[in-house]
Amino acid sequence: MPGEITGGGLTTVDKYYQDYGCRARELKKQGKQIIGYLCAFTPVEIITAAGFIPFRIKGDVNEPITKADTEMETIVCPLVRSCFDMALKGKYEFLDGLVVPHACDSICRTYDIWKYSLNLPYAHFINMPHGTGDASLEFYQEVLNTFRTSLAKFAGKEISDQALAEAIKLHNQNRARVKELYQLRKASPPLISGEELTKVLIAAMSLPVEESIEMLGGVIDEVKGRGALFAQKPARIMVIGAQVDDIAFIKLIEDSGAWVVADDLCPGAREFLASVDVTADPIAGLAERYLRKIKCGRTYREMTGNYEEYLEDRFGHMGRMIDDFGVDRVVLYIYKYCDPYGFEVPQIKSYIEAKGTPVLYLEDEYSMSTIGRLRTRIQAFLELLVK
Amino acid sequence: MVYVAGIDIGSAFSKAVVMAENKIIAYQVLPSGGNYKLTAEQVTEKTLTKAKLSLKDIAYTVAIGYGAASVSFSSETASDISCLARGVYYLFPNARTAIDIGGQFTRVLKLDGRGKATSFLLSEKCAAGSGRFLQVIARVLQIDLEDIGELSLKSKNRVDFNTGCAVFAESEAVSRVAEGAAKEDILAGLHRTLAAKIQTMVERLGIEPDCAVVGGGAKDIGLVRSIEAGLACKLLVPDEPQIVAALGAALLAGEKVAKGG
Amino acid sequence: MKSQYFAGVDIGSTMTKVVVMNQTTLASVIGPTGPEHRKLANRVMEEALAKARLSFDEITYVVATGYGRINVPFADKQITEISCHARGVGHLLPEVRTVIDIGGQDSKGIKLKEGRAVDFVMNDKCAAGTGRFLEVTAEGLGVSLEEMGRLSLEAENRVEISSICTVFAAQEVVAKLSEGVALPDIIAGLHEAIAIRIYGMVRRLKIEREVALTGGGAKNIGLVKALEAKLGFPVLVPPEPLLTGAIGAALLGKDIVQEAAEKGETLVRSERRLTEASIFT
Amino acid sequence: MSEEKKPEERKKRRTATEAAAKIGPIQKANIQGVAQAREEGKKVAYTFICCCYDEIIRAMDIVPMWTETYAGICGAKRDAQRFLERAESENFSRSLCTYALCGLGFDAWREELGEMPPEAPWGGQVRPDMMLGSGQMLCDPRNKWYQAAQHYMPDVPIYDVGLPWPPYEDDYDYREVQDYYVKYIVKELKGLVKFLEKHTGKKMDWERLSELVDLTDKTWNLIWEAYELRRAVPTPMGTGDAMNTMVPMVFNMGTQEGYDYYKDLYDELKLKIANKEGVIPDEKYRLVWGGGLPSWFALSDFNYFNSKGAVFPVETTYRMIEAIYNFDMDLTKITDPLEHIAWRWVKFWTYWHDRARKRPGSHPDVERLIKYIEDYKIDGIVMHEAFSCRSWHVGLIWQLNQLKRVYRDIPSLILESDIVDISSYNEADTRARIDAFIDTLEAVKSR
Ligand SMILES: Nc1ncnc2c1ncn2[C@@H]1O[C@H](COP(=O)(O)OP(=O)(O)O)[C@@H](O)[C@H]1O
Ligand SMILES: Nc1ncnc2c1ncn2[C@@H]1O[C@H](COP(=O)(O)OP(=O)(O)O)[C@@H](O)[C@H]1O
Ligand code: SF4
Ligand code: SF4
Ligand code: SF4
Repeated sequence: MPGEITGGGLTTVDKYYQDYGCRARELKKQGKQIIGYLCAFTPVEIITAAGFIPFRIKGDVNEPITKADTEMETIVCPLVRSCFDMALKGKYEFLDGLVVPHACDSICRTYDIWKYSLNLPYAHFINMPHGTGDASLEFYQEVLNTFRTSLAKFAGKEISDQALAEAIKLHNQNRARVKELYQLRKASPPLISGEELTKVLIAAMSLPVEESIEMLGGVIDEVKGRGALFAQKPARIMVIGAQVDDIAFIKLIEDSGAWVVADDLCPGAREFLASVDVTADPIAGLAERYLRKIKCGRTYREMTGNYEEYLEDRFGHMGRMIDDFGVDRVVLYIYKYCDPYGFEVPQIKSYIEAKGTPVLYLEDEYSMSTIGRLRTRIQAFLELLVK
Repeated sequence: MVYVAGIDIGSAFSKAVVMAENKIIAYQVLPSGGNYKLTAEQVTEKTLTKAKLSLKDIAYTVAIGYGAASVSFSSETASDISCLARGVYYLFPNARTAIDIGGQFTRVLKLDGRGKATSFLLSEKCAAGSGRFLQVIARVLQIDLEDIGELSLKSKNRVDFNTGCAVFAESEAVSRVAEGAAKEDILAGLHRTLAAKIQTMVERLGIEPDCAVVGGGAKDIGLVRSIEAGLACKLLVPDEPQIVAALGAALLAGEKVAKGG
Repeated sequence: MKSQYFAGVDIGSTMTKVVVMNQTTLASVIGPTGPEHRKLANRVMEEALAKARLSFDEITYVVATGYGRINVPFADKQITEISCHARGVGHLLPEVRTVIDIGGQDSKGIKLKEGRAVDFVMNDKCAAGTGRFLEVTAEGLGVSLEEMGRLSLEAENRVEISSICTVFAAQEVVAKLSEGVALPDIIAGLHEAIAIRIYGMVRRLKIEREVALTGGGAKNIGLVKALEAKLGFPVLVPPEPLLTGAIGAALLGKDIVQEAAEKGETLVRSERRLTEASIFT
Repeated sequence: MSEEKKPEERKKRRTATEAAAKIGPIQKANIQGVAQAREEGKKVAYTFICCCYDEIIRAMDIVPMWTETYAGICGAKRDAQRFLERAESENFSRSLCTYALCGLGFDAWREELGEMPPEAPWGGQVRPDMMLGSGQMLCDPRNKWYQAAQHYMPDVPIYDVGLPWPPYEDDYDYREVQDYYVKYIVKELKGLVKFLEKHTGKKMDWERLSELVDLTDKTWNLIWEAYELRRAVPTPMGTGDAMNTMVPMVFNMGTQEGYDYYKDLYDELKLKIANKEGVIPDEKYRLVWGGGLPSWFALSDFNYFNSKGAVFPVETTYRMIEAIYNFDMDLTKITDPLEHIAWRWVKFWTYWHDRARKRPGSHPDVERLIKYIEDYKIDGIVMHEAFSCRSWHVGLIWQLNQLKRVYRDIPSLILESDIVDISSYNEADTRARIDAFIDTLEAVKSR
């Protein structure tokens, strides 16, 4: 009985997914303070260590963007626009603060709009550098310390090294659970569907880390317990892209006769598979993870060696995942106006194709209205001749 | 008496208004058809006949609209926006916001309370955001443009469109009907799509009461209600919303004459 | 073994096409998908069967494709237009490496290898750049679709169409006509406008020769010429470009049956009963 | 494969100043000089404007190939479409920066042919020996573009300089963080020097660098003084011209020619003011170009504004300088050239912070607008939203909203098009908007 599993299994996930933010709303009523954030580059450990609950702001593909367009240009990543739209429409009225990292132009250029329009008690921009060299790392540590000081001021108390170490431990534990869940995708057919997994990860973004750990544990137990539930499908898909915060697209692929078994997405592998090293100064471990370990188009990786080696350094993790998870086709799914990924399309595509895996590149707009259009493309892609 | 005229050769309809001493003497609306020059002559002639005047009685004529340049007999051409502002002010002096739903664009204006626009926005160059969308759908549903508003109000079960393109929406509407959807439900879906676009424009400019809605699209009560629901405010609709810009042009002509132009 | 028959049903946004084949095409029917006909794919099928003098029970496998493929209750399988056009062209014109299909509601480019699709691009968002663009503007000009191609070849001084939107372009050309611009010059401008859009899209595929044009757009010689000018070389057009998808569908059905036979699998088939189809779920 | 035929060149636009008219030839020489220099064995680098490295590359005799300009020139010549389409067919989204797309399309084509694409404007964009990108808050294409270009030129190395600046925040002052920003930038610039030394086999002449840094300081001050002259009524120079006169400011910094150019401009403006010679004799409306890069193919829209009695004495776009002596620190005391460059950078980007802090709810960008409105006696604001560049074009609506909240309502117009992609532009439509805006200006003025 799923309902009886402590910490809740997929039923709980469903609840948190369907009514995104319902738990935060409850916690707020109990006097907790919630800090909203955008993007996987927000060092949530610092927020947790300060005694706040980090809450990832999500858009809504079902809701046409209206209010946001009155304050923000439409030449911005539609996901960011949708997130802002939901915030303006009062979906996240429980937030006490907002933290925005320097991720991409769409996020960076709209920070002021967010800050002034939502007018929350706290707002902070984490000016993360682009490079990954030693100078950049050092600078980034300073930037993190500025954030730490600023947030401590808002909290009215120091954020001690010990509290940080504690938070890091928790978030690592959370990531370890996600990794365990990913293992269940390796089976053929997978033990957990792409749709389910996406839901789990989205639900997790809305919870305090302790509760997320518990929920993930429940899901793992349930999935393991139910055993091989799914039928074989002819294709195993990996989705690569920036952000997917809704199941619609994943479901579309799975409804078209394939399993989604791997990803390089946010939330997803990109966000969860790297953990923070335990270092004497916890900030050092954090800086290392966010700047160097997470591989994302927003970060500029310096070239060492020749071009092939460089591509391997940038995209090798995708190639390895394709092998490890038995992926036979890749969908490259990118929103219009996304600069970090938009510029990488030819390189990612040719890198993966060179490995013998076909790639479907889709540019999308973050709206349910495009689903019908995408369906034909995905079906045709699945029908393509594979050597 | 000094007679002046305002002529608005729109993308969809042509309108002419003749005024004297700040009062409307006669007006006429005709579909624009293909030949703007000819339409301009026809609409003017019809109006003049109504007013029992001839062209030489008109002291000053201001032409505006898509085909303004085709009005060979005009004294000058002017900007649509400023004429709209004048026209709205004449009818509703208290209006501070005006929405004009025309055949090619939707325009939203901010008004200063003295007959001038202080800022404005125009819709994109896609028919799915303009009044033309209404015509397209009315035609395929074989309903008179005049009737779509009333009919859409009867909708109980709105049908939302799968496409954002006015052309594809046309075929979608047809198939929906073939599959048994009620025409009023399709119209209601159409109105929702258009109203959402218009609403965003209005909010972007910042709405201030009173808000008037003019242009041919304002004749569509279903659309007007849909916009009202979205904006949560009541809209002022003139008796003859389509001639407002032409009326403004005539007012401008009047000003010119008064200045001795 | 008794002879096997395959049917391909292509329910396009504009035209419904059906072919019945064994080794060769036995019968084909092209009918409008027009509003009242949309759900009548079964009628077109009936007509094709009658032509081929076959009963529905005798058809081994039915594949549906096209915009309305999803809801053809009597099909055994649904396959996208992309695979079907590729298969059809691979059969009809084996030397082709790139297909440009211009249909009523979408246009697409397909890359072929060994007679099958390996890559594709597609536009179905905005009517500009699809066959519908020409339909709408032709209607505005009062010219039949069939005449458009021929007329455009008479152009001496092609005009530029500035509106991208199909609806406004239709209006623009009417105005141009009334200004006295010659009809062929306008039509050539329309063909140029759509060719630019289609060429730009298909180029993403790294066009390789030979190139085939399929779909209704290929029936328009003006459009063919405009695209050839962009490509810089001549294209191939199947004898009846409208049928390409339906032929491909029938052939894919045949492939499926053959493969199943080789593997010794039994195929699941729908009940052989002709019922109405619908476009929307 | 046949390509779109080259459109005819448009006839020359009328400028108000001699200085602006001189820019065409200067720019042409800039671009054609690259090919020449390359033949002479000099090293060519792809470069971005506003990346702090002007003096450094000049001191190292690196020849800059300004890639944004090249795209801008293709745009101005109305010959960018074929390169944009090329990039699109390479699977780059049309929603990305069209400078980058134009450049990438050009590179892809040039590398495929092994020579310049047919009839490339002004001889073409020369294949570089290296590419100098940048990580900063200005835009992502600054590091993604060159990385993407390696797809076509895998052998060309990149150096990416980290150049952040302190954001404007409520919870701390930039002075609390500026030291570590400067420290970082200095390290990044040192890395750049090392990189250049490695790839040129030459050593940096630090003395020469110091001289060029001084020269740049002097040039900044001179430009500021020359531009401030435009406050005069009637204004002697408008934004249309400034879109030309900005060329040395962004492409020829750290050169004597750059300095001399502004000396001439200064003198010319002085003279015009003495003669009461304005862009137009009878100014009805003074406008600020309040944001956005211009549509390079439609600069004549500025002349259209002029024909309606409107002038632009000032713009925020391409005013990439402030008077050094107005900074809150004495820069002359910083003698290390790299440190000097770093401080100048940080001070430039934080220049308006203090003013903003004094007005609750304000923001540096808004403060700059307010100051210009007051100093230049401005009646209205015109902005341009270019769809493909988020950097300069997101936040315009918000700035206007904010301006209204903290200052006052002032007529504004946002034009929508692009910097390079002409298919987004419709002249009749744009001019109709301008007409209507002029009407609103009149309405407000006559109140
Ligand atoms: N009676 C009516 N009911 C509903 N809509 C109408 C009616 N008459 C005109 N319209 C709408 O108004 C539009 C034309 O408005 P109009 O202001 O005349 O535009 P334009 O000036 O561009 O010709 C048409 O596209 C149509 O959608
Ligand atoms: N005889 C013809 N001459 C020119 N164009 C034609 C002709 N017949 C059809 N077309 C064009 O073909 C399109 C329909 O093509 P088709 O491939 O059947 O599309 P779909 O599969 O979407 O129905 C129409 O939009 C029209 O432009
Ligand atoms: S999807 Fe791209 S543009 Fe959007 S937030 Fe993510 S990185 Fe930025
Ligand atoms: S989407 Fe449809 S209505 Fe919009 S521009 Fe394209 S053809 Fe016109
Ligand atoms: S600032 Fe804008 S136009 Fe310039 S390179 Fe960056 S994105 Fe492109």
